[in-house]
Amino acid sequence: MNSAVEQSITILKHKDFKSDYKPVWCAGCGDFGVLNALTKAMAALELKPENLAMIAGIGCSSRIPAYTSAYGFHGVHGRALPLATGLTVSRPDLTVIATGGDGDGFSIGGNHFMHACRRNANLAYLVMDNSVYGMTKGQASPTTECDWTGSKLSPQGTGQPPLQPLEIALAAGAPFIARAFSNSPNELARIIAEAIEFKGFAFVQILSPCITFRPEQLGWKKRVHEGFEPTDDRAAAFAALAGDDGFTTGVLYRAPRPSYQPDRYESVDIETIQKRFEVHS
Amino acid sequence: MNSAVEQSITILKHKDFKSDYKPVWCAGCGDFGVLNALTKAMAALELKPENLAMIAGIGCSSRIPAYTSAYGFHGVHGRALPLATGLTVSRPDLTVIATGGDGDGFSIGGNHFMHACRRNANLAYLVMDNSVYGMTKGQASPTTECDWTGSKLSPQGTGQPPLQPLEIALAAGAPFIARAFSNSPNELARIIAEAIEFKGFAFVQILSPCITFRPEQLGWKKRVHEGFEPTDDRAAAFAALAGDDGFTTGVLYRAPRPSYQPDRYESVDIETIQKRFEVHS
Amino acid sequence: MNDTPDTTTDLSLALIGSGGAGVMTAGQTLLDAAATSGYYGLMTRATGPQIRGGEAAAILRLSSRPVECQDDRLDLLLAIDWNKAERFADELILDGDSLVIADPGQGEVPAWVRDSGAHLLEVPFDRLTREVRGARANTIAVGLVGRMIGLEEADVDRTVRRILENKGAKLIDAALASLKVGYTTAGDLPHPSRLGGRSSRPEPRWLITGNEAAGLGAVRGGVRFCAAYPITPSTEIQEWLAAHLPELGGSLVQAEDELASINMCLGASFGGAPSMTATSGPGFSLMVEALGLATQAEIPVVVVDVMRGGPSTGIPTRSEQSDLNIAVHGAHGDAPRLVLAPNSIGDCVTTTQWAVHLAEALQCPAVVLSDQRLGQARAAIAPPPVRDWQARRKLATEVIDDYRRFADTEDGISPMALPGTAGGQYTATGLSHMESARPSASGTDHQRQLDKRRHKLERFDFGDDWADIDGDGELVVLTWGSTTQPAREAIARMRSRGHAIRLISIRLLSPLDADTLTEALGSGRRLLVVEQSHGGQFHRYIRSHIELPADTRLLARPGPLNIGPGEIVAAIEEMTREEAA
Amino acid sequence: MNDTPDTTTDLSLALIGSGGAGVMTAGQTLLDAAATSGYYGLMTRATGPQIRGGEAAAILRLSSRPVECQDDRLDLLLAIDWNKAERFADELILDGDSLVIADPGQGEVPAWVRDSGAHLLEVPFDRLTREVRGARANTIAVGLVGRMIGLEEADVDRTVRRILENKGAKLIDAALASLKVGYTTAGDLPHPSRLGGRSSRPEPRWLITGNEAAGLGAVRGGVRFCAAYPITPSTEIQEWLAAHLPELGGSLVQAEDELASINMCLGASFGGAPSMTATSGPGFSLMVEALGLATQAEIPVVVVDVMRGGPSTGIPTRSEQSDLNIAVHGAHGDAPRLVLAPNSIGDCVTTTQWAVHLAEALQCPAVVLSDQRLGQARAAIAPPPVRDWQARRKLATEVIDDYRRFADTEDGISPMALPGTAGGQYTATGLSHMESARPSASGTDHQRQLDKRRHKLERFDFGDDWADIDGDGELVVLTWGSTTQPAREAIARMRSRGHAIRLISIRLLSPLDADTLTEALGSGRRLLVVEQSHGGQFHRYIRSHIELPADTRLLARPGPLNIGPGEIVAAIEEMTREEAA
Ligand SMILES: Cc1ncc(C[n+]2csc(CCOP(=O)(O)OP(=O)(O)O)c2C)c(N)n1
Ligand SMILES: Cc1ncc(C[n+]2csc(CCOP(=O)(O)OP(=O)(O)O)c2C)c(N)n1
Ligand code: SF4
Ligand code: SF4
Ligand SMILES: [Mg+2]
Ligand SMILES: [Mg+2]
Repeated sequence: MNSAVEQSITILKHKDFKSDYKPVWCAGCGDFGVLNALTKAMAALELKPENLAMIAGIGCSSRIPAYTSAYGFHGVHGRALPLATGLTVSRPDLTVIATGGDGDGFSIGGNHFMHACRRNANLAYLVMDNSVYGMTKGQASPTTECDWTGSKLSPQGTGQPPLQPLEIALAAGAPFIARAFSNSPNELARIIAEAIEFKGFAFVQILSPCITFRPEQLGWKKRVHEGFEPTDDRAAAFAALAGDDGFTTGVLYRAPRPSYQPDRYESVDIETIQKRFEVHS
Repeated sequence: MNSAVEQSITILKHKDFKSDYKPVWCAGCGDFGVLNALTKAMAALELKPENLAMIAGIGCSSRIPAYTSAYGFHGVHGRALPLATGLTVSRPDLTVIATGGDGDGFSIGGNHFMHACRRNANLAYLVMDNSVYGMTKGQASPTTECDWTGSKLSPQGTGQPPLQPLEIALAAGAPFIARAFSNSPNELARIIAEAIEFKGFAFVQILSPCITFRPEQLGWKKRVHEGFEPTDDRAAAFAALAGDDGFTTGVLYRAPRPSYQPDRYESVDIETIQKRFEVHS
Repeated sequence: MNDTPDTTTDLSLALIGSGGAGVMTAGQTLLDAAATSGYYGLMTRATGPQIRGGEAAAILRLSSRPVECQDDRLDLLLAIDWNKAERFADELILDGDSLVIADPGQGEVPAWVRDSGAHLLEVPFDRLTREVRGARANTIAVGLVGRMIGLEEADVDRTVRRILENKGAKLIDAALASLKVGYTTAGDLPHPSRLGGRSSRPEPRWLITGNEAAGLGAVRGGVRFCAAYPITPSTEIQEWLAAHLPELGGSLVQAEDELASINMCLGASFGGAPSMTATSGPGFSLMVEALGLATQAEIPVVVVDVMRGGPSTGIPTRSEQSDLNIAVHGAHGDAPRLVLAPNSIGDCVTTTQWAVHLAEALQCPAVVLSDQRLGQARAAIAPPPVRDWQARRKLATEVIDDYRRFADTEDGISPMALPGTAGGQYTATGLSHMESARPSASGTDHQRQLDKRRHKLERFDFGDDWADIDGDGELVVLTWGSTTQPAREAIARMRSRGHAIRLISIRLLSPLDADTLTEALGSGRRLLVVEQSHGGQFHRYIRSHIELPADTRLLARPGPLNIGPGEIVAAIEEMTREEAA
Repeated sequence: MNDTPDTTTDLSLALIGSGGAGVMTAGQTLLDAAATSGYYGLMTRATGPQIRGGEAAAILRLSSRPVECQDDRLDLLLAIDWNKAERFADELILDGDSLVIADPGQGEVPAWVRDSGAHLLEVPFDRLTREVRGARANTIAVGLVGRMIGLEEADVDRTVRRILENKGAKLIDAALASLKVGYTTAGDLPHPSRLGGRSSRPEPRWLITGNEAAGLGAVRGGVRFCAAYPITPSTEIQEWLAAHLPELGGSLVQAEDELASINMCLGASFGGAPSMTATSGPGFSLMVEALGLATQAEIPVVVVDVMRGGPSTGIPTRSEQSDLNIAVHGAHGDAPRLVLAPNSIGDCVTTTQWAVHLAEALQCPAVVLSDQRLGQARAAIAPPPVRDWQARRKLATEVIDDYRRFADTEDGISPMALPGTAGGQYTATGLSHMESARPSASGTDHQRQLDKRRHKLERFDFGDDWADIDGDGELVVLTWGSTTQPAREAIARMRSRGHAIRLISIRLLSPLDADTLTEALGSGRRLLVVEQSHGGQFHRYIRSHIELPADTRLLARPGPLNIGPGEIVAAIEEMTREEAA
């Protein structure tokens, strides 16, 4: 545990990173814990709200940008990562954090997730995973258990094994992969801070219960346990996931490589470029 | 090697599975080898062309359906798998084969690939991987080496590690995963036949050189080597991939599980259903 | 206002309260009880921004005649509490004839209520609730209102029993006791107006939402495959189909996104299964590429777009008619398609069924433009008419020599071979192609297939269902979709005042038959176009096809508030006033 | 036809041959050499369906005056071989005045050539090639044609040297020797017409394709970020930007698909970087959801759609003007946006630059409708005019109290705070919102922001560039985009025959200023609308905004063959004939 971060969390005012909007979330929603931990991490890192950009798609969880005092972009469903990529690539001076839910990130947004892992642009991606589509009133998401019959859209269950976000991230080449729990505030704040500080694409799956459509997730509290030890060996990380019950928290994998930044070099002016079209006669 | 299949390949007429359209492909394109092996496999399996459906997206490779004598659907870019899924689910009597390229399947179609692996509908998915967008004249695809500077769209190389389709398939839950080479006709035909026979989602990455935009891929012939031994242990498969050079062929993983088939049971007529709206007064 | 109960054939009321107060359940119970008693009715919902448990309003209209839109004002407003109730001020219109019932213990009456001149009655719900073990304020309210408006107590009791059927005797007993408290309390109050006028032998009646109706229309038409991705306010169609398709031998797949859902439908339809998906604006935007493919490859498919406020994420829970542009024009290239719109909750059955029939008959995509106003409202209606529109695709069933999938036939419709048919093999394609389906970049082939696809739409006989036309007169009100019912009601009011007005509500928006529409408009008439969009999309669209009367007015405004009959009456009055002047 | 060379100011020719014959290189060399000699010119490409190496045609027009469309017929056709040449029969029009050059050893002359009455000259390319070590038939053809049409040998030699600059001396020597063979052979042949009439002091001239021009226009306007996904025929814009953006301190990202590319642009633009993407129909279809977001969240972005044959995959390598509908209407909800169209290759610079300027000034998306005809043609043109349109976004730069991102200002444009500006923090959103950017489902807020977004487009002064208007007369030809040049030429021909005709080519398609357009059309005039679409999209669109003259005709047909001047002349003649009758 990074004790410097831990310490500062208690010293700096994380309230300054919250906006005065009242969240639309249900009382007891796990996302409140994420908002708290996130603002704590921001405070701990001594960031300035105006240099922070929170980018999200659509979903209950994706409402989080407006609840912070940072710049925010609440885009369309599933496209948080392309928005964040365009922003971080063209404004490397900013701290860019993409957020959203399991539906937004792994269902409609799954392709961007896979390619963002490979691309390794400098941004943190925090997914509030509640194994359900909260916003649309409770359908199965990619991480929903195959036999969950709580949705009218899949009354017999999905019949499909839940997606393993950490395995996908690892297979797709993400250099920083972690899991945390919305109700473990200190660990969560620490991991978020680490993800933000990481230079490159840092993915955190945050287990964040949906009290309304998955009330049984209150039981996650008992099932979650710390356990991942950061490694930079992909094979070891795959092996760690082989024995994983889905509730192990911590940083699974951390293997820094240069982050993606397409070339830029202000070398010529437009007149010079235009000259190339001229006919030499 | 399945010697029964091997044998029949030489006996039955695979020409009957070809149409009389002249492929638009460049002379020497790897896809000719795929077409040959595919039609051989169809013959070997004693399929009827009218019970076969070949579904593709857009790309040089995606032109393959019309070159067979099967039913075909040449859809839009990246959507072969949803088309194939809708078809196989509603017409389980057919043999459904989805095909396409690395751009079609892993770039624009990447989300469907990931979810098709999970969903495990009964279909074979054959990707002709040439690490390039052939059809649009040679841009980098997700499987292109990060330092390939042959495209004007990424003149300094992509700077991104190539996507690992087999790892992704494994992480996403595909029950049948293989790799083959367009220029190893017998092994390719055998693996395709196995994929078609497999009940569920069977993915085959077929290395298929693009002679025009990646002429150096002629060298693949020397690099390709058999090597995968089918396993049903995911950890073992991940481990096998850890040491893989990208040119190992064979069936990597094979772990049958019931394929996806949403419920259907003709039990009531519409009148009965309508009655449920009636007001009992 | 006097204390002797009037009898009215039409009553509007609303129940409001904060999250958990159960006003929606109460509203639905009243609607169902009224239906049981032989009335028609409609209930719409309004909620605040909270995901769950925010302030809520159930708005009801009950009547002895069919009603499918809310009135402009309320006869009765019952507030279980006043928490954030001012959010509904624009929607719940009170006046001196309105009655307001509230618990004096719930704080001050909001300004908009107080200033309306409505008569206020105080009922201590909170105290009453504490008097009976297990009682709930919302059920007391049902009893109270039920009695006040003159529903039979037996009907109300019966309805509550049915709703709670599987919840156990304890709950049912508590509910019945709560109702009784309501009845008793009502006895002591003035009853300004009571419902009456229902026929003694009530006609058969359905309780249904527009979204359920669209689902039913789909399976009536023959839909047996659906792939769907949830989105408000269309999810209930998907859910209804998920429950009912398997019973009919069909199936539903929950897709990873809308790109997948529409393409799954195309795959299933290629295989012969009549297929449909339901979505709303953002999802529809993602489907337009595949709809172009369906046009080019001539694959039948139906998309129900339950419209909501736009653009972009807009106002997901409220209605608008602003997806007409994309429904008609949303595809690159020349890609004509069918666009239809139901004009009432019951018509969601009919129009969706017709859309399935037409898409299959014409081998092309059909878009059904429903909206939140129709889709999420629940109504007691007369059962929709039985129509024999079925999915009957022209198939190539025998083994054929030289099969040409896109043969240029007289009617433009080419027999389609389904996989499994020997000799019919072809490759469906989004590329321009020859009659044989072989890809072609030739101008002749391209033009021929474009002509063929236009012809099949133009030469088809759509019959009289292209519009609902009603009445005659020097003024025509032209509208479509969910604004039809308020227009109908506005016209009825004007007619009762002696004005002759014709209503034209277009059901088949594309292809638009310019001649038939021009004829229906007649000559020398004046025109009022009514639509719920900011840009006047419908008006522009009509104008792009026909010459409009010189005196044409446009009543167009966006959501989220629905256009009501009074607003249309005002627009008509303005036109008639000007004429008089 | 006679043997003494005529001098003409305008010459059309085509080179054809099968894959590998190098006709494209030969054509480009001739174009470049002609440009070096001081002529204007244009080269378009036509190929068969093979991915690579199929039959090919390079079609050229060279002139002493600016030309930006091909003529209706060819003066000269040179066939290196006849392999599948009949595929070009519809495109390469010959007549009794045409000259055809072919190798007698390459088999029979195709029927369409034989029957045209063209004069045939036999040149044994194959044999000639074998006479010089390393010679290539296509280079011999360049020499031959160059000499025949009267280009200076020195200019041709110089051009070939420049093209082969980095290929080594051996290749250059062989090429020069090949040219010489061509010159010599030409000396023995009759020269029916030679180019002449260029001014002695040639004006500056650019060699550029429409796609390069769009790239240049983008960076001129200030674009510094591009995210792209390859698609024919737009990829060259992306490639040009990939090469040049980094030089200007910008960057380009190759995205995983078009959903990503357009959203990456929005992300970058949110951060302040003027952003653009280029695509074609199928990719554009995938972008409409994000374009709706750009409208609602007021994020500037430019999309260049290089149109190709549709619908669906259609004819990827050929031109059409059939994406107008989706460009204007492709988004759910009321989502007005800018739509612009360049009307010549040079204008691709100007219009794209303007689009960037307008998108940034108006904080909204702009669509530029180029097409394959403009995008992939290479021309020798006069340098496009220098315009000072820059990306100048109205920013909120100081720390502000109570910052309202969507403040309802007089001109509808609200100062935008960029990340990094303290006190400007807000959350951009696709939801309906208040001035503060706070989400809102209130009717007042919704209407207010819809009004504001309409106003900013309506109140902006777009100046005179909304259209190119030329000449006057009782007849007006109304068109847009790439059909403008043939229309211009058709009108010139008719004018030379004494007809007075006005040309109106609309550059700013949306918002369409009905009053200004109506005024430009004048009253009492007759109208010919010209467009390359099957459905007459442009005609309908115009009609949805203004009242068209009673006598309005439509010349609308799809691709892949481009509408030529002769076709427009015929349509004008028909109208004038009818008038006379
Ligand atoms: C294109 C599109 N499709 C569908 C929707 C409807 N929609 C809104 S949020 C959501 C799912 C949200 O689930 P998740 O991302 O897990 O967020 P949660 O609400 O659970 O936090 C869906 C399907 C939409 N807004 N846009
Ligand atoms: C929506 C959309 N975007 C882009 C394209 C252009 N396009 C056609 S094929 C292709 C890539 C093909 O690459 P791959 O799938 O690897 O096939 P290959 O040609 O290499 O066999 C692209 C980008 C398109 N047709 N549609
Ligand atoms: S529905 Fe679930 S995820 Fe959404 S706010 Fe409520 S508890 Fe949270
Ligand atoms: S471009 Fe490459 S992939 Fe396409 S046909 Fe030619 S060799 Fe094959
Ligand atoms: Mg979720
Ligand atoms: Mg490829």
